[in-house]
Amino acid sequence: MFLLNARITAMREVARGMAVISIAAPEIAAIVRAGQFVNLGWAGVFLRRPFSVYRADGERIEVVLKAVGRGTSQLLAMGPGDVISCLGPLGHGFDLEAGSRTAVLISGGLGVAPMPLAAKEASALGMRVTWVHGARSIDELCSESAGDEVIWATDDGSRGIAGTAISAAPDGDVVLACGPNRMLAAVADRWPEALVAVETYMGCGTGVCLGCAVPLTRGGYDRACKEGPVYRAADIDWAALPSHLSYAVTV
Amino acid sequence: MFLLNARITAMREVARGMAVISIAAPEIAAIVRAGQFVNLGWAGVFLRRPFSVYRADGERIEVVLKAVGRGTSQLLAMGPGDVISCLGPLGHGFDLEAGSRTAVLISGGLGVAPMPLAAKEASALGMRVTWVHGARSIDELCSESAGDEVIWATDDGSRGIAGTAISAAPDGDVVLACGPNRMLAAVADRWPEALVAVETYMGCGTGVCLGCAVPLTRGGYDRACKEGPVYRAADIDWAALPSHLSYAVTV
Amino acid sequence: MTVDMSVAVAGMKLRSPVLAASGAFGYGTEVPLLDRRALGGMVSKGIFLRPRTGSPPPRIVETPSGMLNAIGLQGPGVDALIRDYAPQWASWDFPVLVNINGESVSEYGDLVGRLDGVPGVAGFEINISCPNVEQGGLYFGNDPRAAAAVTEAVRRRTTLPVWVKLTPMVTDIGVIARAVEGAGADALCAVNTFVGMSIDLNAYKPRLSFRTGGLSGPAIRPLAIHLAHQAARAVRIPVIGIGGVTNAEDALEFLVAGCSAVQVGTATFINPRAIAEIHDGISAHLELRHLNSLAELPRYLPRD
Amino acid sequence: MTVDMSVAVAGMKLRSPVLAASGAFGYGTEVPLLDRRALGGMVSKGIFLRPRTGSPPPRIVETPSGMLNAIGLQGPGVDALIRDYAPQWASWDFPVLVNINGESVSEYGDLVGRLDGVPGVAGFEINISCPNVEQGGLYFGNDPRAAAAVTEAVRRRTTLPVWVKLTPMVTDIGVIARAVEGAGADALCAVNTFVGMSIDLNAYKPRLSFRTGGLSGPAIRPLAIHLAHQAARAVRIPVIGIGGVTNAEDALEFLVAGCSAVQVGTATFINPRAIAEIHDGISAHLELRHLNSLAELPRYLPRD
Ligand SMILES: Cc1cc2nc3c(=O)[nH]c(=O)nc-3n(C[C@H](O)[C@H](O)[C@H](O)COP(=O)(O)OP(=O)(O)OC[C@H]3O[C@@H](n4cnc5c(N)ncnc54)[C@H](O)[C@@H]3O)c2cc1C
Ligand SMILES: Cc1cc2nc3c(=O)[nH]c(=O)nc-3n(C[C@H](O)[C@H](O)[C@H](O)COP(=O)(O)OP(=O)(O)OC[C@H]3O[C@@H](n4cnc5c(N)ncnc54)[C@H](O)[C@@H]3O)c2cc1C
Ligand SMILES: Cc1cc2nc3c(=O)[nH]c(=O)nc-3n(C[C@H](O)[C@H](O)[C@H](O)COP(=O)(O)O)c2cc1C
Ligand SMILES: Cc1cc2nc3c(=O)[nH]c(=O)nc-3n(C[C@H](O)[C@H](O)[C@H](O)COP(=O)(O)O)c2cc1C
Ligand code: FES
Ligand code: FES
Repeated sequence: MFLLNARITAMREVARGMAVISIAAPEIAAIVRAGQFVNLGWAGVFLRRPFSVYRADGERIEVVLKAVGRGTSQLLAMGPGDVISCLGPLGHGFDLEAGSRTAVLISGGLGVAPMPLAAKEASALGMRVTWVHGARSIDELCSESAGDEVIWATDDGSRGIAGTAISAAPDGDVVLACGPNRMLAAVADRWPEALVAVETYMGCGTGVCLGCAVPLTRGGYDRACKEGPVYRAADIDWAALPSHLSYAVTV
Repeated sequence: MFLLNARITAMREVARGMAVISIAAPEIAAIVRAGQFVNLGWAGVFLRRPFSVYRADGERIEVVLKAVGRGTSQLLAMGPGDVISCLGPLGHGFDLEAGSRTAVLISGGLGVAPMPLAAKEASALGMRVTWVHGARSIDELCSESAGDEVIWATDDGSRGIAGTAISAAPDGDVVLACGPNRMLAAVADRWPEALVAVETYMGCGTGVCLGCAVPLTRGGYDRACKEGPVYRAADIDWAALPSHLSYAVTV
Repeated sequence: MTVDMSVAVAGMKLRSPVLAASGAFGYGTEVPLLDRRALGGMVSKGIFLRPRTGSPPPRIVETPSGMLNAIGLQGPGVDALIRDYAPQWASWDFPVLVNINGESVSEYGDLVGRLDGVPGVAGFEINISCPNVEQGGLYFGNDPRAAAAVTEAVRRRTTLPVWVKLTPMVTDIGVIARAVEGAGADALCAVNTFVGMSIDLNAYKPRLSFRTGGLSGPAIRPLAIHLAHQAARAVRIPVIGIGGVTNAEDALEFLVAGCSAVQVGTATFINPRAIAEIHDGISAHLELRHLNSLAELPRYLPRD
Repeated sequence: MTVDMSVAVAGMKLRSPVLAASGAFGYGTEVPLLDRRALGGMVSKGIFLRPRTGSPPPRIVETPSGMLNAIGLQGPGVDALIRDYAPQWASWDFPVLVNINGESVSEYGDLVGRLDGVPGVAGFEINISCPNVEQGGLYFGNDPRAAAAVTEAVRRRTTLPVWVKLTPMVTDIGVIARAVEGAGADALCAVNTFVGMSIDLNAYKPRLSFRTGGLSGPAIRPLAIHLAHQAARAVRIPVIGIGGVTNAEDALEFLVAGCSAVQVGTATFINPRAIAEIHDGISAHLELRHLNSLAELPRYLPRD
């Protein structure tokens, strides 16, 4: 885990109001795994804000976001040259094991966030990667993708299949999903073994505050920032997991 | 009184660490009088910060400052194009009456702040203006001046007379002074009729909170933001006025 | 559609649930840039029977998301208030309540007796919660018997609305709230400032000359919402929420938590247009939710 | 010159006055980037006799300069603590105190009885001030008799240091402080979080599932300094200041106000290096003032 004062190096729009920010954080870029996140801090917010790592190369990591509140608005108002505090990599990402032949990645809205790294890791393990991208409409669909096959699904049919990403998704040896907690609950119904990345409120991001409680089907709570944010879908007590978080509701 | 979202248009250094900021605030520039102040607010501070108006032309006002704390440091880190909230003009400035022949302006350190406007108003009333500039050393002496005669005084003798601005100052029909409260107390000893601009903590700047209490020789308190910040020197109970404020201690 | 923003607080009809808090508007005579249409009412700066000089400076310290003040209830006394301010209030189109202070139970009663019937005085906010005076103030606010005694003394002297302003510095605000309700208060105002201290690391002593001050501003908002909510759950009379309201969302939190109205103090120092913006923001929220009036706003006030 | 930063708190020698607060470091086993040399000691996350699941999410809300938490004292219970954590603590070069919780006076005593003598357990911080549990916690903290009873029950079971952590939610913290001192506490920790509430304007109900939470962070600092100062004035035993310490200046304010040491909680969530920076900043301050040791720092503690 590293704590860096990291410079924003670039910013690009990938959907209406959705942007990718590049951050110079070589130490983190070198070791981050798909599904892990960074906890970003800057003067305008009190608590840090967690963001999945979207891409990583030798020097930089990327995060993708939309303005859903005060913090994300402030972050989007920054630009190349601005410095933010970057803590990471954090959490337990997608555990992909060699041996599977096909991987299906399902993302709703901002749930694209961990997918480029996941596609890369799955490909490296020899899997054929199908990424199903869902959003409300074509404007809100992230324009970037990865993998061997890409399927689009929009609620209003403005691009790809009309319907949800779940209904549009084929089966696969491994299914990975990220998006609104409500969508993940539906993933859990169809693919109990799917690996899903959940959202919770976070205090510390490092496992010490117990703020990020994820209710488990076996009872009790896990820490999204430590045991998670990636879980086996069937392990989560979806009814007890708040589904109103912003990241979560922004399909 | 106006409340404006005002753009910073320029910034220049006038002594070591001392800068003048120009702000586009035409409504205020049009009516501000010498000794009045503006109360500036921006995202990084909770309360607004009061600053004397240094100069004013048709469109812009200027303030001069040094970094003495969090707020002033933030302000100095801003630049042209940044927008700040500007409330003013506030307070009761120097009441200059026609009929006096000579005006002596005495400033210590940042106490230069109200003087350019004061020099202009005194000149307009036909007075001969002598401005005595004091500071610890030549580096801290504001490089700008106004008036018919300028006298420099530094504690270490690195420019002008070695000694305080007070010891260097001639007598005049009217004496105006601004600087550390301790210096103003000395002014009051020599020229009880001098008009002096004092510093206090301020809550509102508009006369409603009673936070800016100035202890009076006749007992009780005035509001620096309303009856002041300019007072007849003999009217202030100097022993009861805090002399540790930052503006005040930065000679 | 225009939303009906009016609210009746114990019989006093207010055109807006947004009021000016005591100490943040002086006597209302020099409030800059105030958009009066938005103002439901004003509570004047705290007054004693006799003039008071207040505390020596420094009286103010900034703190994270808040400020400490120790003004010490500087004021001209009741005679000057009746002479200089009440006549102006009489011509205004919103009610002005006078914030009442005393060093003894009888002083509170006498002060209200003097002001009852004076044109311009629409009601009283009884301050039993000022942390910044040596005598009176907080002492009456943190003992249910003393709080009730003050309320009764005042109640006997007037038929105008009597609001009692509670201190947060108590173990159980519900106990004080019920005591004051039982003694005849028409409404409760929750809360006054919290006692705080800040240390000057050059002088190694408190920054404020009074040593301590009252904390106000957004820093205290979550605490104030909780206390106003607890007070509202404890009594049947209306509760007016106070503490750290800076925008419409903040005000709505108090209203949803069971308050009939809110008062705004410190926020107006920073944004002299705060009252109008809060008023308009509440109205916009109601409109967005297709609510025709403030009365239709859902409340969260379990009585268990 | 190196400054002597050590301090003895009721006989327990600490190498630094900067401690890790309960709930902000878990059991100390996964504290990221911690510079241990700066740490005077650690208080573990609050523990009950039996395992506890804690509160449902959401458990956290950000507020102006602070946060509300309602964790609900999730924890593995004393057996797991003795098995999994105490052995690790035994090898560390700073003392670990266990934050003790109970639903009854006897439970507090029993828990300390179980932990007394366990290698790695250097002392106890008795939590009579947690706002986030239905039973116990705050109930014991706001009644001087109950507070004394818990302290006595614990005192009888151990000769290790017993620190008692006070709640700010009381009318007079001095009364509780004296009661606890009389019952045998070695030191006081002031303060725990303040109860607060935040309302979700979409759902029109509290944001936290537990309805209320404890406010921590810089927002409460001026209040915490005042309360720690009041406690220090009321008793002869050491007081450890807690609440909103984020940097060396904040810590120094508590120390000047009469505290022997400070604990740091929330700030470490934002800056995992906070403890070391605070330690080094205090040392630099002392050096700048030509003070050779922390003991020479001037204090402001009038006993009137
Ligand atoms: C592991 C993880 C990975 C995430 N990855 C991404 C990502 O890649 N891209 C993205 O856009 N968003 C991501 N989020 C969500 C993102 O962290 C929140 O949207 C962001 O914190 C909102 O901040 P805000 O200041 O704009 O919102 P605020 O105005 O503070 O609040 C609005 C909403 O933001 C959420 N929120 C606020 N504070 C926190 C917090 N401390 N922790 C979690 N949620 C909070 C809540 O839902 C709240 O209702 C992720 C969250 C988690 C837990
Ligand atoms: C009428 C008036 C005119 C002023 N004109 C100028 C000027 O032209 N140029 C200039 O550099 N300074 C001026 N000052 C002083 C200036 O306002 C303070 O130096 C500034 O507020 C410090 O802010 P800070 O955030 O940097 O300091 P902080 O870090 O907040 O505190 C450091 C010190 O700043 C002072 N201070 C902080 N807040 C306030 C406040 N709300 N009101 C008053 N003082 C405060 C205190 O002395 C405090 O000890 C003036 C003050 C007054 C009252
Ligand atoms: C400078 C100042 C002066 C105050 N004076 C009084 C007063 O005279 N009487 C009173 O009851 N409350 C007084 N208060 C308390 C406010 O009315 C209000 O209860 C408190 O500030 C919390 O609200 P806020 O956070 O919106 O400011 C004062 C507050 C401030 C900041
Ligand atoms: C997430 C969280 C969990 C906490 N858990 C405990 C606890 O288990 N026992 C306890 O006595 N205090 C607990 N506290 C209170 C802190 O120890 C501390 O008293 C309080 O947070 C104020 O300090 P701070 O502002 O530095 O955080 C907790 C605080 C937070 C923020
Ligand atoms: S966010 Fe603190 S434990 Fe997960
Ligand atoms: S600063 Fe508020 S009255 Fe002067």
